[in-house]
Amino acid sequence: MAEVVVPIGPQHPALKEPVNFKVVADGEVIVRLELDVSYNHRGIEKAAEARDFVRVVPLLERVCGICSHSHTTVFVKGIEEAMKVDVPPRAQAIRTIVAELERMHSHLLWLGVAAHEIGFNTLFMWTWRDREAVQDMLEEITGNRVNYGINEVGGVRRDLKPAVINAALARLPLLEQRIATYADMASRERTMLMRFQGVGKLTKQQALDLGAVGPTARASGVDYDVRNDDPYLSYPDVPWKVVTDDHGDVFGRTLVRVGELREGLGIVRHCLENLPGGPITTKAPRAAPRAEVLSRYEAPRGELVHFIRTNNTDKVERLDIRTPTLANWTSVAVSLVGQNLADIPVIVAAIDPCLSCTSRITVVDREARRTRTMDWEELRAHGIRFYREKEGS
Amino acid sequence: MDPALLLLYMLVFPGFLFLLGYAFFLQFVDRKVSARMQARVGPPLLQPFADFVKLLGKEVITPRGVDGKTFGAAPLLALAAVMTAFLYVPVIGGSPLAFEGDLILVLYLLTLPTIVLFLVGWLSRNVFAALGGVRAVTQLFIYEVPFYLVLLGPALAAGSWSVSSIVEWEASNLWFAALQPLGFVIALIGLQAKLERTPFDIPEAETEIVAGPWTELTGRRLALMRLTMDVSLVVGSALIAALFLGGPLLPWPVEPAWFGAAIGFLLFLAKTLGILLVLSTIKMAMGRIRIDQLNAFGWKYLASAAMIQVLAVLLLKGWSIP
Amino acid sequence: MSLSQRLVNWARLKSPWITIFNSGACNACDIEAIATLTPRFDIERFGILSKGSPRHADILIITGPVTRKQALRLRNVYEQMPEPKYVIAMGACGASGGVFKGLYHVVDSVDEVVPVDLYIGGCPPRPDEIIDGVVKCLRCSRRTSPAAGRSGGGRRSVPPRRPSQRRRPQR
Amino acid sequence: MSPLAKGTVAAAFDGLGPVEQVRGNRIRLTTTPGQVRDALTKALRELACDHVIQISAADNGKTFDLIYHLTGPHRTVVAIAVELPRDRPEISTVSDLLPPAGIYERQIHDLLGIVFAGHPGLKRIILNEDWPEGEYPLRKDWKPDPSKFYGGVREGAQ
Repeated sequence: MAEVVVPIGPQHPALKEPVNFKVVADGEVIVRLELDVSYNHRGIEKAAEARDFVRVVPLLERVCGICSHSHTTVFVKGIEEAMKVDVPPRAQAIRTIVAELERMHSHLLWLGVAAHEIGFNTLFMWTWRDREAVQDMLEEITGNRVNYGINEVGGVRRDLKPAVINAALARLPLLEQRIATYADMASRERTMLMRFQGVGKLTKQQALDLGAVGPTARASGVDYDVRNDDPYLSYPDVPWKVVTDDHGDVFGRTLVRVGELREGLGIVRHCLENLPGGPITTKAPRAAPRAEVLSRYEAPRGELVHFIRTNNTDKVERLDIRTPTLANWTSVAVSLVGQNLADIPVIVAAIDPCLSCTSRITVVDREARRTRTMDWEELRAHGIRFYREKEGS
Repeated sequence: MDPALLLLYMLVFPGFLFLLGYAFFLQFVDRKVSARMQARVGPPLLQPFADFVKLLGKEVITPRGVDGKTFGAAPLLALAAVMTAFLYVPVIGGSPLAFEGDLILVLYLLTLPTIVLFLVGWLSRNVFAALGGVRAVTQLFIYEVPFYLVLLGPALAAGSWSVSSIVEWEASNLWFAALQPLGFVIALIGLQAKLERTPFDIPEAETEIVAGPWTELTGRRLALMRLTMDVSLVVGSALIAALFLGGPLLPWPVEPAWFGAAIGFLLFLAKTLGILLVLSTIKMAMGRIRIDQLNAFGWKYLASAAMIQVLAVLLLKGWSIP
Repeated sequence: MSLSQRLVNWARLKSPWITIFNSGACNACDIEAIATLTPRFDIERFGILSKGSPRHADILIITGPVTRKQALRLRNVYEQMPEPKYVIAMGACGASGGVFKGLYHVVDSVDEVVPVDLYIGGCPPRPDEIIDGVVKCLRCSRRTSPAAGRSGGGRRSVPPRRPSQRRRPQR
Repeated sequence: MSPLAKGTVAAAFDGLGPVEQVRGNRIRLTTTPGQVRDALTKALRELACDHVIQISAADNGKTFDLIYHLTGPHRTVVAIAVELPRDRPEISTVSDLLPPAGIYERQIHDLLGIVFAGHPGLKRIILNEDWPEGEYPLRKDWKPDPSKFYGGVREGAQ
C-alpha cells in the first residue's frame, strides 16, 4: 500500500485529549510522525501573573484535572519557600496523603485506559470500578472527587476527622487485594503481554538522552524520583522505595505504575495511622519577598517543575510550568518511528500523556542523539532499518 | 411442501421475521452478558430494537465525491446475502429448501459481509475507513482457510454436503463436537473472527482507526450494517450448532411430529445461546491483537490444526468404509 | 402524532449515542464523563453508548472552554454529525469559560462556536449530574424533535445566546 | 553518588562567571550568552549532569532571563543563568547537546520571542495558526489588541 498520511486526532477515541499526529505510514509501519499538541493552551501563565496568591491557587488547580493537587502543591511549596514560612507537620501529612491518593487514582485510571487502548475492556471497567474507592476517600478528605482545593499558602484548608481516617483505613485492605490481582493480571494475561512487550522500547541511555521522566524513565532503569532526590512534604520520614524496572517497554511501564500503586497505598496507610497533631495552617504574610524558586514535585506522570519568581508584591512576577508529559514527548516520538500503526495508542498511552498540562509542542522526526531534520529518503531508510533492528533483536 | 406453507416457512416462522427478532435478542443477550461480566448492569431488553429504529430515523450523509447509490446498496446486499443463508440452516428439523451442497452456499453467503465492509471502507474516501477495509480483508484471508477446512470435517464424515442431512447423520450417532473436538474449537475461533469480535476486531479497532470501515456510515446504512452483523451472528452460531452439536433433531423419534419439532426448536435455541455465551466470554476475556500477530497465529496454529483435523477425518473415514 | 412518529421518538429517547469532544479542557470533565461508562454509574443501562466517530453520535458532549486552536476543529466535528443532533456544554468552562474566562488563548464560551442545547453546571460535574443532563437533554428533544429523517433548520429548543442563523451543514 | 560541593562546581566553571550556593542542593552560575554552550558542555561532561529539568525564561521588564536547570545522579540542581538584551534577544541553540531542549526552546520562542540561532525547526507550535506574527503574549508589555483577530471562529463565518 502506498504511503498513507493518517491524521490521528485531535478528535480521536484513543486519545482522552486533543493531540494531533500526522503519521506517515508505509502499510502498517510508521515512517514519519509530526505531532502537534497545545490544543489545550489557555494562557494560564499569563493569567497567573494577574492574580494574587489566594486567587491563583484555584486557577492552578485546573491546569490539569487528573494531577490538580500536584500543580497546587508544587506552587504553594514554592511560595512558602520564598516566604520562608514553615508549614505545620499535620498539614504536610495531609498534603502527602492527598498526593499519594491522587497518584493511586491516576495510575488506576491509566491502567484502565491502557487496557482500553488494546480493546481489553474488562480490565478497563474493573480498574475504574476500584478507582471509585479511591475517589470516595478523596471526596471524604477534601470534599470533591476531582479538583480538590485542599491547598492554600501556609497549610491546608480542611482537617481530617477521626471518622474520615477510619473510613479511609477500612477501604485500604480491599484496594490492596485488588491491586494484587491487577499486578498479576497485567503480567500474565496473554493478549496484554503480546501487545505490551517489546513495544516502544527505550534503553536506559536513550531515556536519559531524551529527557524522559517519571514511570517512562523508571521503566528503563533510570532511578530519578523527585520524592527521593529533592525530598519535600513528609516523604523523608515515611518508609517507601523508588520503583524501577529494566524492561524499558510499555510492559515495564505497566509494572512500574503497579509498583507505585502499592508504594502509594503503603504511604497513605502510614500517614493515616500516625498523623501528627497540631494546627493545619499558619498565618502566611500577604506578599512574598523578591525571590526566585525552582519548585520540583513528582507528579503521577513524572517530574513537574514550577519556576516561580516573586517581587515583593502579592502576585507572581513570572510562573513557568514545565509538565512531565512535555518532557516525555521527545522519547515517545522517537520510539514511535518504526513501530506499527496499531501501536500508536499503546505507546502514547504508555507515557500517560496529560495534554491539559502539556499545552506545548513539538515536531519530531529526529534521530536519537542529535536533533537534525532528515530528508524524506533518509527517513524511510531510518524507519525500515529501525524496524529491521527490532525484528533482528 | 406446498408453496403456501413454504412461503410461511420462509417469511414468518423460521424465516425472516423470526431471524430478525432472534438477531435482536442475541445482540441483547451478548451485550447483557458482557456487561454483567464487567460488573455492569447492561442494556434493557428492547435496546437493540430501539438502536435500529433510531438509526433509521437519522439523517443519511454521503460524503462529497462518494457514489451514493453504491454506498447505499452495499449494506442491503450484505443483509440479503446473510438472510438467505439462514434458510438452509435447519431450525425445526431439516430445512425444506435443503439441496446437496447447501453447506458451501451458506459458507459463501457468510463471507459476503466482510467483502462488503471492505467495499464500504474503500468507497468512503476516508483514511480510517480505507485502512479498516484493508485490515478486514487481510483478516478474512487469515481465518477463512482454517474455518472452511474445519467445516469440511462433518461433511466428509457424514458423506454429504447438505447441512440438513449432516444433522440427520448426527441424530443417529455421536455429535461431531465429540467426534472432532479440535474442529469444534477452531470453528468457534473462526466464527469469532468472522464476526470481528474482540480478539479479532482489528478492522473496527475503535481506539486506533476510529471505527474502521464503519466510520462514514450514518443513518439507515449503519442500521442495516449493524443488523447484518447481528444476523450473521445468528446464522454462524446456528450453522455451528447444526454441524457440531446435532442441530434441532432428537436422537430418539418422538411420536407426535409437532411435539418433536417443538423440542427440536428448543434444542436449537439452547445450543445457539450456548455458543453465544462462549463467544461472549472469549470477547470479554481478551484484548485485541495486532494484525501481524494474528497473521502469525492464524497460519502457524489455526491452519495446521485444521489440516490435522481433516487428515484425521479422512483416515478414520478410509478405515470405516467396509 | 402518527404511530411511526411516536415510535421514532421512543427510539430516540431510548438510545442516545454520545461522543465526547475535549475543546481545550483541564480534562477533569473528561475523566468524569468517562467515569459514567464504568460500573458504578454505567450509562449503558439507559442505552447510552459512547461512540468514537461523530457520524454515529446523536449528542455531542463538549468539555472545557474552547481554545482558539480548537474552535475550528469543534466547528468541523459539529458539522459532521447527522441530524437530529444535540449539543451539551459541560462544566463551568462550557457555560462561560469558567476559571479560564478572558485568557488570551480562549474563546469565552462554547455557544459562540456551536449552538448549545444544554449546559451542565459544576467544575467538574459529578457523573450522576452528567447522566441527569443527558436525560434532560432527551426530554427537551422530545418536545421539538422533527419528523423522522427531515432535518429541521431553526428548531432549536434552547436558542443559542447569540441568535446565529444556523446554515444546514453542506453535504 | 554524593551531592556536588560548591567548590567542585566553581572549579569546573572557572572563568565563566560567579558561582553561588542558593540552597542545600541548588548551585547557580551566572554567565554571558556567548559562553552558554561551553558552560553546558562542561556541566554535561565534568559535572555528570545528564538530565535537563527545565529551561525557564522570564521577562523582567528590562531584559530577558534564561535559566538552564540541570541535574544528574548527584541529585544537585545546577542552574546556568543568562541575560538577553530586550531589543535583540538572540542566543545559540543547545538542542544538539540536549535533545529535549529542542522542545523548550520552541516553546520559549513562541511565547516570548527569543530567537535560538541554529535551531533545526523553529516553527510556530503553541499558538494557533492565525495568531498574528510578531506578537508574543508572555512579554510584560503585550496587551491583546481588540482590532486584531487572534484565532478561533471568525465573527462572520458563524
